[in-house]
Amino acid sequence: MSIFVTRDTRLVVQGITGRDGSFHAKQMMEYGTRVAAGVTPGKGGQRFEGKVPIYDTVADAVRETGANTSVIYVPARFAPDAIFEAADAGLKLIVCITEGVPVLDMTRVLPFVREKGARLIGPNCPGAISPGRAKVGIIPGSICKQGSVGVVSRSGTLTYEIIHHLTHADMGQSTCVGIGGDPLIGTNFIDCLAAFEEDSGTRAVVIIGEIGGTDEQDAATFVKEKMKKPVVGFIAGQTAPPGRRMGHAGAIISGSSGTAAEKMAAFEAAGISVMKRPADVVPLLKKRL
Amino acid sequence: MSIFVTRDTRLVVQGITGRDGSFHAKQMMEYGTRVAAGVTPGKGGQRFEGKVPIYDTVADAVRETGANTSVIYVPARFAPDAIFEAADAGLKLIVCITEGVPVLDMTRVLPFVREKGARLIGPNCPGAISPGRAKVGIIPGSICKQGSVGVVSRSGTLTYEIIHHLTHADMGQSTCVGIGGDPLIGTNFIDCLAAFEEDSGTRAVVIIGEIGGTDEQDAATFVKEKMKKPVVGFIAGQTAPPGRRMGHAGAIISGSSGTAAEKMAAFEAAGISVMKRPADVVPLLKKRL
Amino acid sequence: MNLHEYQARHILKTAGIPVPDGDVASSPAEVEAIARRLGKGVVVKAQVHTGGRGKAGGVKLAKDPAEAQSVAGRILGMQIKGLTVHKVLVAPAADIASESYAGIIVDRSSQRPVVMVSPAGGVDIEEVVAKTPEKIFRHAIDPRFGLLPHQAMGLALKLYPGVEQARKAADILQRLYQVMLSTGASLVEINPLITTLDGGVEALDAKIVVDDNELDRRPEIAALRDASDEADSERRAREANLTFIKLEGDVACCVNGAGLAMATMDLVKFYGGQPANFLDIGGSSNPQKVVDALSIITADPNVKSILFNIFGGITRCDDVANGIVTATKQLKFSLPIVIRLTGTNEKEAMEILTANGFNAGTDMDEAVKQAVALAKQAA
Amino acid sequence: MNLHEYQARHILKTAGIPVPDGDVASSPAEVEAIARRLGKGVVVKAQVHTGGRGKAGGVKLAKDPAEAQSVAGRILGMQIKGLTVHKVLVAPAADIASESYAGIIVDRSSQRPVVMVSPAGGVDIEEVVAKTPEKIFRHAIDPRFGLLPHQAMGLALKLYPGVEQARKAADILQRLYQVMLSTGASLVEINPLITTLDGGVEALDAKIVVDDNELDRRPEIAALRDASDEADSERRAREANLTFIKLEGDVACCVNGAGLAMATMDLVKFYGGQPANFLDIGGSSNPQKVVDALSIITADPNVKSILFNIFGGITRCDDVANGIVTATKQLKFSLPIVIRLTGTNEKEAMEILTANGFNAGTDMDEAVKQAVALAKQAA
Repeated sequence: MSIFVTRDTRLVVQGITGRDGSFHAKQMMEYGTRVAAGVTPGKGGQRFEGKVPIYDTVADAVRETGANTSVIYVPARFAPDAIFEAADAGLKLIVCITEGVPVLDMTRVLPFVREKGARLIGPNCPGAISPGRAKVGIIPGSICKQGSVGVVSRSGTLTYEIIHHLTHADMGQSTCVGIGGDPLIGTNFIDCLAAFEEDSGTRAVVIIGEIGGTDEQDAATFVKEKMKKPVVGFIAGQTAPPGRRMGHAGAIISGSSGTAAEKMAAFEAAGISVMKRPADVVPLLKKRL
Repeated sequence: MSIFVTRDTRLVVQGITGRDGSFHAKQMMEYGTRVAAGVTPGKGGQRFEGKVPIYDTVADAVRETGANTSVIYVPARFAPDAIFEAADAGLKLIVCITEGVPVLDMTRVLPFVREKGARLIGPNCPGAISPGRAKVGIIPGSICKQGSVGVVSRSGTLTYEIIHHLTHADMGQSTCVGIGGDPLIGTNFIDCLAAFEEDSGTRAVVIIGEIGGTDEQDAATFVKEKMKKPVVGFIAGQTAPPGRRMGHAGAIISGSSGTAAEKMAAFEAAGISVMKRPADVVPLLKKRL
Repeated sequence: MNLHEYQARHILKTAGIPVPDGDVASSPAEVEAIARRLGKGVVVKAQVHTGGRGKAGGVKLAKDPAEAQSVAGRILGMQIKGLTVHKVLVAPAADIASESYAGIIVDRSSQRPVVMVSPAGGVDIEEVVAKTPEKIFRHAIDPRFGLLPHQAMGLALKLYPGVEQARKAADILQRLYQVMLSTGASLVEINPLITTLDGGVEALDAKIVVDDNELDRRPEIAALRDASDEADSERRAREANLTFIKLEGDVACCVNGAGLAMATMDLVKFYGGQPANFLDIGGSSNPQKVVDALSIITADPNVKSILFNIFGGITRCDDVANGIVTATKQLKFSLPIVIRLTGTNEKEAMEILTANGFNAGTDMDEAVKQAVALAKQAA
Repeated sequence: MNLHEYQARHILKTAGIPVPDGDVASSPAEVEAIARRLGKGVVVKAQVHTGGRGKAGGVKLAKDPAEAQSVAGRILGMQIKGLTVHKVLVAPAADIASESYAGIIVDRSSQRPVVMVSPAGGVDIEEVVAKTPEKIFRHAIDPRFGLLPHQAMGLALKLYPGVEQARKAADILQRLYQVMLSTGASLVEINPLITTLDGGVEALDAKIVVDDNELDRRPEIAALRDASDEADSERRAREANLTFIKLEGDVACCVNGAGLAMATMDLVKFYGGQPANFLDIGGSSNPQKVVDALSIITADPNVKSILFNIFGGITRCDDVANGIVTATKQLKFSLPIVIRLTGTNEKEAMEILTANGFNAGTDMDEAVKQAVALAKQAA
């Protein structure tokens, strides 16, 4: 009925007493997510909002509460170790919201996470939401609606824009996943597409890419070769100049590679319906369903 | 009919143009081992003894000759990288004769070797010989005889002493393996015992241990729980003082642990017949066969 | 962040990589002094963050100190691709026997640092990749184990068949990886890596691109930033923690989120306009950010209309509205503003804007169309 | 190789670990000067490579420089477990709030460096392991990733519930691992790791054992060896590249290979004798090694007979035979020698020995029995 984030999600919030962590922990609780524990070293024994127990370490939190998922809101300089810690504690899903993690740190974090058999979403991502079930991250619950469209994106607010169109057209979502805008991320398009293809609650998928790298091209190949469900796509950055980093660390056209044009062509060739503008998502999806 | 080293062994000798490497390469060739290639950076294209092609890298040697096993005779400061290189080149058996490899280097080498799916024997070991088939390392072929006794040892010349007794009593060997005297080694007693237990050519096993660590105790547990074949054992170092490194880096009694007495007791308790002196190997084995 | 050649050279040298002698100067007199100290023919190289210096006349040989001085007089102050040359590197003219390439980048697909070497050095490596890919040799470094000696040697032997030079190159590659780690670089590059007539292997030119995310924890690297080499607007944006890139159009875009900012630019183009910039005001909703953003945008004389596109999530729409009100009072510009706001605290934002005489909508397409039309009217 | 406390302290301090002030001295006058500089009560600690210094009277408090001088006069030159005290460490008497233990060893079973911490510090850690194992906390470091911050913090929180002190201890643990890597140590230990009355966390005593195999590539560490702290025979053996350990018996053993050397000692005991030493002449067969070995053995007045036990593999028996002949001519001792040789070039060896008036056999048991009997005759 959804991917990654489900009714069984039992969440530990790393950095729960920080500015962002506390704000979003509350939002997630209000949305109905089971926030089992928080972690802030030195605040072990306290409770967040009088309810959620806080621990000094993720290992303590997992042992005491049986949490299975972590979401990370700690500052960038602590984020790599927060991911290491979550994986070390045996959590199988780790969502890192934090922006600004050095890419060389990620070259060490990613193999560690994989060896531990965990899935990392992010860093520098808005997280995931399965509307009506649970949300892990910062995607506003109010713009979503339960349904059967899967959404996967490298972006944050652009994703909200597209979800917004879907919800207004009464096309609810099974799960929306923001995989993050960094060049090195734990979960890529293909991981999500494969999960959506498997998920009985998903009937169609929206993929939102941008300039930089070749993940969209790889995703197109996957769609062509492995997917039966209809896919609609968008690429941001048609007007981006080459060689400049467009906000996201990963959004940079290197030489002639990574352009929006080549990605849109790859989508078209793979049978993905390509939006010209975000608003196109609704008519294109209707055509494919 | 033998373990690790067989008629199918196709050997690459790392450091074939060095003093030790060239001497033992000749010995191995004379014994009938298929020495497929040698490696010495900068001597690629030459031939050893006019026969064996030399390559600059192990990868070249493997690609060109299909070698499946490596033996390492390079100086200690190059030995860790030689092991890395052999594992990187896809060799599945790596025998490191070199003595004096720092133990911290081994903490990095060992996981690398395992990830590559390779087996390392040593370092600081005499290698292995399957009499009548092939020898990889430095155990003198002349003292061995083909037969059905498996020998595994942490020592060098002490092993020769015991093989010598066996051969004189007409008790030939399936394979003799010297696993090395260092505290961190690639292949331990249990690996060899398990292989001997599986090997149809081995009827009984001789295990030669020494003071330091708890490998002998672990081996005893393995013999008790997993082995059907008879095992005869020896422990060197009954008269060794605690806290002193007896030649081998691994042969040191720490506090009250790692003594010969506790190891001999563990052997006895596991049903391993314990020799009082090397010469006892023959009568004890006869009793068990 | 790009380092200058002279900065990268210094880092490589400190890391034990052989680099020819040389020094940086910002006046012809300094250049003359350096050339005299070097005591032979020199090369004078413009230090600017752009390729194609040679073609632009920014790299010149000089046979003696006097010529070096006069050459420097022509290079210093010249414009290369819109950037003014403030500094030059003065180095001995090298006795080059061969030119190779050696670089390490963080590769997205393998998710590892990848070493690339090529015997075809001294030219644009992307061209080599495109035209003669068989001349490129790669190794993806496993960061858990580092660049192992035999791996470096395997690559080095692709450059130099002779084992002595290969050993030197292998050593350079290992040190280059250490430079990458110690500077927090996403790219380190030696191009050309030369052999000298007496058999040495040296880094003749060096490039280091530092991951911006590393700068917080590496103040010594951050201190190498050359602000004179940045467009003024981009420097101000960076200092205000905004992500801003100037473009050539006339519709200024002020958006929260990088993806939405790009999509907004694209939609401007879609409706027949030209975006004047990329601008991401980020996730937090400090009204001051809006003031800074408008101040930077309105300094661009090309701008004819201003478009706000805000999808409130973490960003609160009312904060943005307050920022707009404050900024327009402070800055006193007369450009038309089109505002699109939706999401968190949308209602409060609309009230603030209406009370202050602004119109605002909730539809992105409508807002973009309007901003494009306004820019066209003004042109 | 063991480092002295004062050497280990210096290394820790250089690595950024807080270590109390203090200095090393080899005369009471120096001690007085250091105590005066420190300006308060001091502790004077004998620098010898053995445990139990305190019980032996090698660690003393002094309330002022004069007392420090007089205390040092008693400690310097004293014998602790057979070792003469040549140096003392003078450090301020610490204001100790608590004592913990922190150490890292290379662990054989996990094949990794294992960090061990215990709130029960200041005592022999092996005793804590044996008696109150629940007070020991361990973490096996994955050397591919290092000691990660949260792992260090997890251990530190076992020592100090307060997060401030835990952060300091975690930092110390991470630096301690760096010390292990940079010195090539097989053991690094802080015992006690103290908290001070003002909340600091400091290394009061430090121990570093360097892996002998690291010394070749770390000359700066090898230079820290204190030869005055070695038995003379063992120093000579080390310089001659022999592995020699002096024991209390009277049958000297000269063997090739460590395992066979131990088995030979054991067999001496088995036949009722007592081995005088462990001696491995190693794999190569340089006759000079035999000369050096005999020279060291015969310097021990306890020795009553000499037993050679050689199994020729790489070692050639004829080389050993030549060594024996040369040595007995050079050294002119009158101790009986029993020789057992077999393996590579056994026949040639027998000929050499016979020609020079020696008897030799090929059976280990026979040789050992004979050597034991000869020692008993001489006693």
